[in-house]
Amino acid sequence: MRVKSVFCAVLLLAFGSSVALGAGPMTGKSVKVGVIADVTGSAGAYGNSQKNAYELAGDDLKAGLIDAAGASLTFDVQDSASDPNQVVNLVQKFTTDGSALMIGPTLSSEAKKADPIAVGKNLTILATSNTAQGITTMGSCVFRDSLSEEQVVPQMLVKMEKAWKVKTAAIIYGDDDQFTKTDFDIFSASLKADNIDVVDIKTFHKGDVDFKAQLTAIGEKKPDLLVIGALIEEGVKIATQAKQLGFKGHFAGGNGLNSPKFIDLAGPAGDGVIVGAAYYLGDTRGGNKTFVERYTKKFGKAPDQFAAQAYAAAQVVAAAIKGGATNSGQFCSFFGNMKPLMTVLGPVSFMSSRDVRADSAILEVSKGAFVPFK
Amino acid sequence: MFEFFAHHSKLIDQIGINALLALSLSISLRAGSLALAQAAFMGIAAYVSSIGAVHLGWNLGGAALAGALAAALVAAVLALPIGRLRGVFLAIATIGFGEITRIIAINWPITGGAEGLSGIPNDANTLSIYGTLAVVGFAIFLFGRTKLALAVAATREDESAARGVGIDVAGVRMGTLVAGAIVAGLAGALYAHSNFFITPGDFGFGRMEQVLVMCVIGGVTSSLGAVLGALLMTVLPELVRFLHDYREVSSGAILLGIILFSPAGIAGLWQRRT
Amino acid sequence: MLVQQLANGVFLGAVYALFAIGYTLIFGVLDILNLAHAAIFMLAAFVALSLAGLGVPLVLAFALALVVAGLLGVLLDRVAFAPLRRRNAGTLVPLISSIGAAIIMQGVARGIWGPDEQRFPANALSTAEIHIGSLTVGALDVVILAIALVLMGVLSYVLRSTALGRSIRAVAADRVAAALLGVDIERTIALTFFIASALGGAAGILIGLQYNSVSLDMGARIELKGLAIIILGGMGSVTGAVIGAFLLGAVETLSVAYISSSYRDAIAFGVMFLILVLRPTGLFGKRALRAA
Amino acid sequence: MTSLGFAEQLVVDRVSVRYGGVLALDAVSLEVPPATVVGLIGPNGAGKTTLINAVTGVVRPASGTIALGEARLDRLSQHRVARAGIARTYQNIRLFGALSVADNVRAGAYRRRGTLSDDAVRELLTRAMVRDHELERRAGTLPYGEQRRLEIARALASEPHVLLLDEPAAGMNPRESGELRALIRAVARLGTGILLVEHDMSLVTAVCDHVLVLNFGETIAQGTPAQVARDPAVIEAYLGTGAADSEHR
Repeated sequence: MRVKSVFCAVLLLAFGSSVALGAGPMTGKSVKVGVIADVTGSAGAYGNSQKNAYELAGDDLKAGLIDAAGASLTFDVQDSASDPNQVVNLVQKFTTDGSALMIGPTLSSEAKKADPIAVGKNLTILATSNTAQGITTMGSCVFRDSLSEEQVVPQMLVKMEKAWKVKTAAIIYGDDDQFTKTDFDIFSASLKADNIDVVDIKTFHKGDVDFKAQLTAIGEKKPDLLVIGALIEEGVKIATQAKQLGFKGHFAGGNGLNSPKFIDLAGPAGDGVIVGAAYYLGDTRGGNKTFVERYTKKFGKAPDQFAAQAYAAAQVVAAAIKGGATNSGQFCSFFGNMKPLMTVLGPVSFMSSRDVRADSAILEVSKGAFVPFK
Repeated sequence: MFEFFAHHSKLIDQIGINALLALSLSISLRAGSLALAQAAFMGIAAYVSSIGAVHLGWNLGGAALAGALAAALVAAVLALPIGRLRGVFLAIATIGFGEITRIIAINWPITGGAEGLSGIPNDANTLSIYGTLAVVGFAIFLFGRTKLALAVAATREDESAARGVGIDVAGVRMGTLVAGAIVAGLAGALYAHSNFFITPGDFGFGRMEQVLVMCVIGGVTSSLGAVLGALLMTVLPELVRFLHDYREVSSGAILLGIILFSPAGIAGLWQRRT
Repeated sequence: MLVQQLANGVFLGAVYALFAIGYTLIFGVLDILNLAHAAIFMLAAFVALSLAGLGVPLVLAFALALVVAGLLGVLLDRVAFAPLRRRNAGTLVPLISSIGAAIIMQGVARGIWGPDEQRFPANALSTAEIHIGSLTVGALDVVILAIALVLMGVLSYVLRSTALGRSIRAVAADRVAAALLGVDIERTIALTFFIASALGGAAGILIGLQYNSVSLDMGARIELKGLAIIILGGMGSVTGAVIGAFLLGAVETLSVAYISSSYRDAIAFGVMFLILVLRPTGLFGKRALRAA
Repeated sequence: MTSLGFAEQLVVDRVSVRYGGVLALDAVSLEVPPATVVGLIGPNGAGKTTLINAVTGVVRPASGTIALGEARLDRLSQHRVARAGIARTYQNIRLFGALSVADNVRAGAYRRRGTLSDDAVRELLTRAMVRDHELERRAGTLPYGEQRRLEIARALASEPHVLLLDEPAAGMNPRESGELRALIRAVARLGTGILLVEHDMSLVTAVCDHVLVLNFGETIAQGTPAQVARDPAVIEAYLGTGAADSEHR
């Protein structure tokens, strides 16, 4: 009997609290944005940057650095623990608790499970880190401020080819992760379009630390360029180990490597790596200088691209409120018609496909910093 | 009540699917085989049912049955080489099988690889999930009254003595593996059909670990326990959400606390008190 | 290229071996799979990293972190395993309590060190390379291989030739009989946990140094491979674990080089599966520790 | 219950068993006719357990045949031998410890059609002289002597043609041993053939119709208990230096 009552109590606790939260309708100029981020679990490093960015955005709203026209704008950041089930539960929470907008989730694979639920409930979505194909096509109010690799990689390759006369390339990428697999697809298509001969393709799995077997095999083929389709954890080790094994070619990577962390972790081995990205830490537009300073002060480290894209989302949301949007439908139409807005990512607007129109940053790691690649 | 349901229907569905998974594992644990391939069986069925639904237009019922059948076939083939393995050796071999399955799913074009398979009709609802759970639960209840259930229990207790009374131990072990695979397969098909999208990562070792925890927390061989274990472990992360930064630590502590307080799981607690 | 790839396999194997011997030692003595081993592995690397960050010399930081890892192992046993042992809870239940303990440790580590991957101070490590013909190896790799081999040697000496080793083997063989012979069971188990966890911690630190990376999930990603290794070798066999580790290192590198990097892990697990099917108790079986 | 005339005869004909290079059983023959108790004795390592293992399908004979009536057993797997009608008890008790007393008996009846009623279970317990009839008690919690008798009840539940008893008196006190004697005779009287492996010579002498003596895997003597007891080869084997120690693998 005691067990039964414990169970009832457990259930009440589980559901009771959120039901109570979900009851209140919106009043006046008060906007709550539901944010889903993988603060813990395997994608914790990215979700944490996002969470930090919204915390800072909260401070900056109070400090008047972000202008939401005096409305009370809150970001309800919830951790989905890198578990798709929790992501789905959170979307359902945000469709029923009066959230005017949903931001997130962190990973594209989570978005593909979560977004249709929000779309079904007419909740507008702003994704900040989903770069896979087929995200914004899930619904007519699904937007993203994350630049897709397709928008960056071709120009980057053209620049590299001009600078170095690249003839041959090899690709190493993670084949069990949506992000890195997408990197591979885009890079191989662009290389083909540029008539660069792909001499070897090797794969790795998320979490690998030793890439010497792949790199030894690639080294035999002596490609001019090694394309790294990886996130920083693996990307750093690939660059380091390739140099250790005496690889003499150039390195190129996508969005995944664009983090100050890459430089911290790679040290001198990172030098010379070219990264096609959506954010440049040294950018001075859109309050980025202040953002970088305040972020670094608050969290003891510089913001990465995940943080910047999240912070830019906060700027976009504030602009929308300033433009009169307080509910999901108004956010959707505001985003659709938004004039280029200056953010930490530079000027941002949305195309008719609801993908972002923004500057790409082609960066080179040089003497321990990201600098624009000439 | 209606509002409660509307706000938490996804969580309620997840509980049902997880309950099926925990039940499926408890079926093979009943025969004493620590075969940890549930996540792989789930994945096989999820892909078969989804590919059938996406490319061939199968409806949920047909897709789920085809998925469960595919999982059962794979289980029957798997049962042959692992027949001599016991205990942790069996556990690791089946975990290895799960990893191999996942890697094949990553590399096989028809699954969409790491980029996942999208466009799966979202036609599994709470009714179909709990209906399946009820049918499976009733089937297990009926089975429990047959002589075969005794053969399964005897196999768990002492294989040699079980052979000595005429029980086909290899057959029992294969049978429970296949039956478990069918149930895991149904769960996999329902999972796919209630999530729009699947990737191989949904069916990896992490999932297997979750199912094992649910089953042991519930009480290993008790059906009711397995269902309660699934309920508890699915609700727990949402339950401690208010703890924010301490959520992970407290989830671990609660799990540890339960298992130390009642090593026989929730079912053991039940039996002790009543 | 084959020589280079074999060298790659050896260095990879050395690291696997260090992780696996602690794992297999606990299994050999207690018949339980300790899934929190990977968490201690990770925690030790972070502790060493923090100490090095405070300016403690690397050698000293390494030694201190080993002690911390060992003590964590003892604490783990007291909290998560000892209560179950007293109640004869079998082998499956401790597996779950170790999962619970691992989640707690993971959360604590996240709280202390944050979610990001970290590295040792830049000047702490040598990046020198050694060239032998066409073969390139890092000096650090060689040092790590040497440390790994020394630690394995010390362990096998302790097990074979000391009073503690005899106690451990006696408890592994038959706990009741060992108690009758006057072996202090709980003390022996505590020491086993200390040694196994310190070894796991050593593996964490060395991997952290070798790949210059310490992260929250560094344990999770080696856990399954560690399991594969101790099974290959025959659970409870320290020699078997070492051989299994080098075998896995070789299978992985060679399958990347000559078959397919995409199927590397499938091939590795396939080899393990086949060995188990052919030899259901692994290459060396459990008796190896007991007879060692 | 099995009645006289329906039981089949067990015939072991020149069976040899090898373990690696060692000849553990060398062309041993024996017969267990219905309603007969055959004793199998010999020093440790003589091959008694090997013979039981060969009959029950645990090991495969290198040569020779084993048959129950018309049916060959020597190519069957263990559970098929059991289904053919060979039941056994074990030297070290092997009950289904976590299952109830009733379930242990019911499991014994696995080869028969249907399941046993509670009454049928009680009747078997009574026949096997199990005192405690608490059907739902966990078998593993019974006292030692009760466990031995429950094991016999489980074996009887299958209505076997032949019952193999592997040292059933081990660990029993004289009173229990006396009851066991009566039990064995009673079972045999109803038609079941019994092969009894036993060290307790008084029990063997009291219940066996025929005794076979093994040493080093060979039959060294057979006949009535009285004949065997006088046989010089048997006396030599038991008192001499021949006690090997490689039995029970």
